[in-house]
Amino acid sequence: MNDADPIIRIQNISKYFGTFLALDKVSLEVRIGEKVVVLGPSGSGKSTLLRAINRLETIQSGTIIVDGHDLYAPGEDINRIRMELGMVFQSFNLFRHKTVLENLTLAPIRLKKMAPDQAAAVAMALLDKVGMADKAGSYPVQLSGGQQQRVAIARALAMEPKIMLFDEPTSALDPEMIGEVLDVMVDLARDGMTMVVVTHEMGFAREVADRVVFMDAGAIVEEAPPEVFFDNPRHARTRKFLQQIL
Amino acid sequence: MNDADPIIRIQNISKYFGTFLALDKVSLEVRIGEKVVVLGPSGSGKSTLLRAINRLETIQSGTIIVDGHDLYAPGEDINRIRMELGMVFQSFNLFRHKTVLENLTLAPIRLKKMAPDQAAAVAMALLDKVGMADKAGSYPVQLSGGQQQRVAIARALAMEPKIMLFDEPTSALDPEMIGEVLDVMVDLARDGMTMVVVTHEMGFAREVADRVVFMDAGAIVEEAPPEVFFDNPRHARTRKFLQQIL
Amino acid sequence: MADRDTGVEKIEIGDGAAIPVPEDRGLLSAWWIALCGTIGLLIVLPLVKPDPYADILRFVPDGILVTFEVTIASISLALVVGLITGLGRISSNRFFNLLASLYVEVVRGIPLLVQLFYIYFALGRFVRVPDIVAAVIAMAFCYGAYMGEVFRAGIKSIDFGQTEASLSLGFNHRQTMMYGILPQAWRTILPPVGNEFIALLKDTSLVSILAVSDILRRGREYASESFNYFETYTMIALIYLLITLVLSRLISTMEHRLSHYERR
Amino acid sequence: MADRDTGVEKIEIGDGAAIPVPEDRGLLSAWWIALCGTIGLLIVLPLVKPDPYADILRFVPDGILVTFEVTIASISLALVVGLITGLGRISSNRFFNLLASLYVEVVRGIPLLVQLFYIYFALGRFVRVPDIVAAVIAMAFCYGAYMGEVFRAGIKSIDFGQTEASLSLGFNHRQTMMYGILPQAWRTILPPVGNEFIALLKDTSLVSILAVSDILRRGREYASESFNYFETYTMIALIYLLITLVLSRLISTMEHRLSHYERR
Amino acid sequence: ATDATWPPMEFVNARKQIVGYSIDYMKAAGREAGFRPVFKNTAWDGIFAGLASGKYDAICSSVSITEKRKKAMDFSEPYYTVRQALIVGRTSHARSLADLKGKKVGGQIGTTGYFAIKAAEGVIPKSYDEIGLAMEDLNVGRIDAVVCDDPVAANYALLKYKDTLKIASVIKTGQVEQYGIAVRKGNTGVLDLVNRGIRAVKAKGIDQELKKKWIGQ
Ligand SMILES: Nc1ncnc2c1ncn2[C@@H]1O[C@H](COP(=O)(O)OP(=O)(O)OP(=O)(O)O)[C@@H](O)[C@H]1O
Ligand SMILES: Nc1ncnc2c1ncn2[C@@H]1O[C@H](COP(=O)(O)OP(=O)(O)OP(=O)(O)O)[C@@H](O)[C@H]1O
Ligand SMILES: [Mg+2]
Ligand SMILES: [Mg+2]
Repeated sequence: MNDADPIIRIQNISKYFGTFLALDKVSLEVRIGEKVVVLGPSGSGKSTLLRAINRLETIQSGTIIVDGHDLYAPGEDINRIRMELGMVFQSFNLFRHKTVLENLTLAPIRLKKMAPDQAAAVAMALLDKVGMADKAGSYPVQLSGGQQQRVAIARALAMEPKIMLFDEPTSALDPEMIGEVLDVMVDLARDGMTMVVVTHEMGFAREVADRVVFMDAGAIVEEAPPEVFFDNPRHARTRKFLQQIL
Repeated sequence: MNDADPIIRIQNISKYFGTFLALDKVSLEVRIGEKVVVLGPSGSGKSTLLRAINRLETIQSGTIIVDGHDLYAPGEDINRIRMELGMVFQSFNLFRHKTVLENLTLAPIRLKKMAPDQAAAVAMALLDKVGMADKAGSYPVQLSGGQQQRVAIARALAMEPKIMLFDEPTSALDPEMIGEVLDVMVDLARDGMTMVVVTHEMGFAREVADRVVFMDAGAIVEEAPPEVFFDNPRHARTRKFLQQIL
Repeated sequence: MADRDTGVEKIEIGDGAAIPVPEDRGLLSAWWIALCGTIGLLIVLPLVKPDPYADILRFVPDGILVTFEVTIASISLALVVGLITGLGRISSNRFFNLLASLYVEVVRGIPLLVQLFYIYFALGRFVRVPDIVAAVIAMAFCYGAYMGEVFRAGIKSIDFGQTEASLSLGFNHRQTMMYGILPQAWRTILPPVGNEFIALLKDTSLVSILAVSDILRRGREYASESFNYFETYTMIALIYLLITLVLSRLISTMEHRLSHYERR
Repeated sequence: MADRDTGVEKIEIGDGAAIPVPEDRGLLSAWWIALCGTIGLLIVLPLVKPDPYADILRFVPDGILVTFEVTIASISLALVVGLITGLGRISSNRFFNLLASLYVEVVRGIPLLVQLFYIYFALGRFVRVPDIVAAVIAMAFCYGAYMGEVFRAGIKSIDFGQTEASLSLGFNHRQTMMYGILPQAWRTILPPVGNEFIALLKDTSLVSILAVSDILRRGREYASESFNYFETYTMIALIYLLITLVLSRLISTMEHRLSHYERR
Repeated sequence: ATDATWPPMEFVNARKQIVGYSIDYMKAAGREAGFRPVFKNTAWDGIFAGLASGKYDAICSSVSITEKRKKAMDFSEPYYTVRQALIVGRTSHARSLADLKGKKVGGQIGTTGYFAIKAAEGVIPKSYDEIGLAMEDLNVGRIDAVVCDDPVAANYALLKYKDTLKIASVIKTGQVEQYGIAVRKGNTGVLDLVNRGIRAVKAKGIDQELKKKWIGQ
């Protein structure tokens, strides 16, 4: 597999919530090291698409292949695949009963059988990277939203995933905290991580994205590099969206 | 007692909440038919003063005489005095388990031993006056805030009080409903009712008030007819307040 | 129920039967299955094996009546005691407040069975009452404390503005409670009262120990004579189950009816 | 506890002793008075009137031990049963879900005393277990249903985001429950578990009917020989009261400790 | 008052009537002495407390006359002589309480049978609310023996549980144990009436007929 091979290959997937069609024959490929930003109005299916990639939502038709593993193949261990996919949520979802350090070491110790002090060393290095080393002993409630999100990113990285998925990581934050989280994400992008990011931060999209994907009503309407997408969108729907948002 | 006699005579009253001085030697007289509007910043003691008039708050010193009855004289029946004082609250406080009509008839039937159909007739007339006759059978939750407040005014009037007390009757309302309540209050004022009104509606104060009372930090700072008060306030504190609010 | 302010969602499990609601589908189908199963067994067992099952069914009915009598008398008395206690617990009069709190604390700390024995024998010393009356008094004394907490919570759940509005119209405190607060509190109070009713019905089985001829007593009498312990207790359990299942459903229906004025 | 969505504040009164909290001052002073009064009476009565009060105090202590044994064994077993039931009640597997719901519904519908008799005699038919074991099994069977609802509510009170985060890290469902959800749910669960513990302790008095020599049985034996009914039950009630008062305080302290990670 | 869980002396029959030897005996005594007893089912546990508090005038419930009880209440002339019987499982080799050291033996709470168990050295006593519960426990093997009045023992061991239980022996307690009607201390009015009835019943030999009817002797 060379760098140009897609590490995520989504083909024709559809997802219904009851009778409501949330994803309508969506196909998308993401190559190693690529950064894809997903945009779209509320309810367009962005989160559903992202969550389908690690099977937090099950799809009704189509295939998803991550790093060579078919998510729905019998015999595939979804938990192994999920270890390769780090996920960051809008609401942080840190374990409230664990300290910051424990949040980072829990999965490596339990799932990778890493020795506790090795896990702690890795964790401290990651916390340092996101600027949270001094809060290693704190509990999540003692942190601001921005701090929690940085810890959440570090927690996902502690499992050494090949891909990182972000679902509106900054929308639950007060404006003054958005920057600190975006900085961490930009650093991560520079380090060459494969990233799929749902966000409304257009600045981030312009700066970091290799490709912008625009969704509406459960379908991908337009896919383009950010320069093209923002300055020269092809579809009327895209133009309307950009007008509203900018 | 002629028309110029004070029907409310408040002399030197003080009120503490614990160690906090909420009313500081306040004196105020209100004559029959007079409309007094009480203004002042939040926490200045306006509500406390109003509530002291019907002893919903007990005072620690001073005297309050309403229609010749000393509120704190032994042997005085506070419930009789309260019947002469209609009160309208910011949060309407209609009886949730009674229909609009029942809200109006409950007190007359139980307290004045009025015959139920007579009470209903009186109530319907009042509901008609506040424009709520068609909702006589509804329950409070089925009404908008403005409608509830109009019913609350009618409920107070059903006891045929000599004085009406209003504590910010429109501050809990959406802007489009404020007008309908103020209209009812203006009508009431035209009918010659004695009224003490705490409000932030300057238009109403200008139009209806015979006298404006300005409170700050538990004391009455300035008392004047609205023309003087608004256009030519004497105290610095009053001017500052008017600047902020207008 | 002490008002705890720990910022955590609070779980309290009443000890009545689970009252099925449409939202909890698992429980609802369980309710139906339990009901059908109970009725089915109550019909099939006596048909298949009339001796002893049909015999037992013939033996216990007057016990059901006694159980209901004791339950209804006890809950009525407990409601009165509970109302007074609840008012005492929210009273600003320190003496009444403490008295009510003490009553609640003591009654909750002693097992019902011990209270039953105690009141039965202690009462017997001073006044001469039939045992069924002693049993009712004991049950009401115990449940009154729980009802007191129910009333207290119910009354406190009503916005204070309702009290102020009522007072400002000229109602005194008693009238305010009676016309303004209690009719509304009733609605919040009904579910736990229903719960306590079922719990009390179940707890009346304890009076069988005082030789009051309720369902369980009748069963024990039958069993001690026929030695069909297993069969007898099967039928007794089914009868109780049928009663509580039906009652719990009735209560949930009633609850729905009572809230008519909150519907838009 | 069924999740009712009626928009009304919900009142549920547990049947343990009232657990005093600093916020409820009436109850707190009542707690102190009750405690001091109980200890005082337990000391003064035997001193003033050694026969029978001191005699009674000498007679019952092994009963206290039995009561505690039964309580602790029952609650431990009930916690296990409750956890399984709770997981069943939230399971998406329809069969387990229904089974758990049915268990809860049936157990809650039958009086504990009837269940005790039933399980005691039914068990006796098939296996030969000591009566104290039969009693523990019966208590655990009954309380397991209540515990099941406690666990269910506790688990449901944990934000679903915690589950998703755990799954997305690669934990399977069992691990997610074990490392992520239960340790947090425990905190919400502890108060009602404490409540059930005290309720269970009080309900162990029922096993006295099955001839298990608990506090109450010991008292009844003493009374039936000495005819000092009134005095005996006074002491029994005081002993229970002392135990539940102390326990309820312990639990409220523990509850406070357990929530350390929610403090800023 | 009677604790009607003590067949064949007093129990509730299938028609919910309180019947039995003692009951018929009292009815006969009543006929002879001119009173009509009204029977009230009462738990044994509190039966004496109820008498003391005046809930009823007399106890007719196979009450053995003992010195201790005589201090608390008055007794009529004895109307039946009992012995305490030891019931064991069919296959048991125990012949007396002495053979049951370290074993559990059950009796009804507050009965002379239970007092006998407690008096026996080395035996673990277990007290039941009703004798039937003790018998059931013996039947399923939770306890090793039961001690109770011999007519009751006979009823259980020879009729109800004849396949599983047997009477091992009659326990010698050293004194003659007799049933009497208990009345409140000093209530001589009732006592005289009852005594008159009992004497008449004995004189006419009605007691022998009743024994045949209920106990089969
Ligand atoms: N669990 C669910 N059950 C039913 N409908 C759902 C569920 N989750 C999402 N939906 C619906 O699916 C559609 C797509 O949802 P999704 O969360 O993917 O949108 P989104 O693009 O992420 O929107 P937003 O920007 O608001 O997060 C929406 O209409 C939503 O209401
Ligand atoms: N029940 C109470 N207990 C303690 N302090 C109180 C209480 N009620 C009012 N206060 C305090 O008394 C002061 C005066 O309150 P009051 O409600 O009269 O102010 P106000 O002028 O009506 O203000 P607003 O415009 O906000 O209604 C405030 O500082 C308030 O915090
Ligand atoms: Mg989304
Ligand atoms: Mg105010």
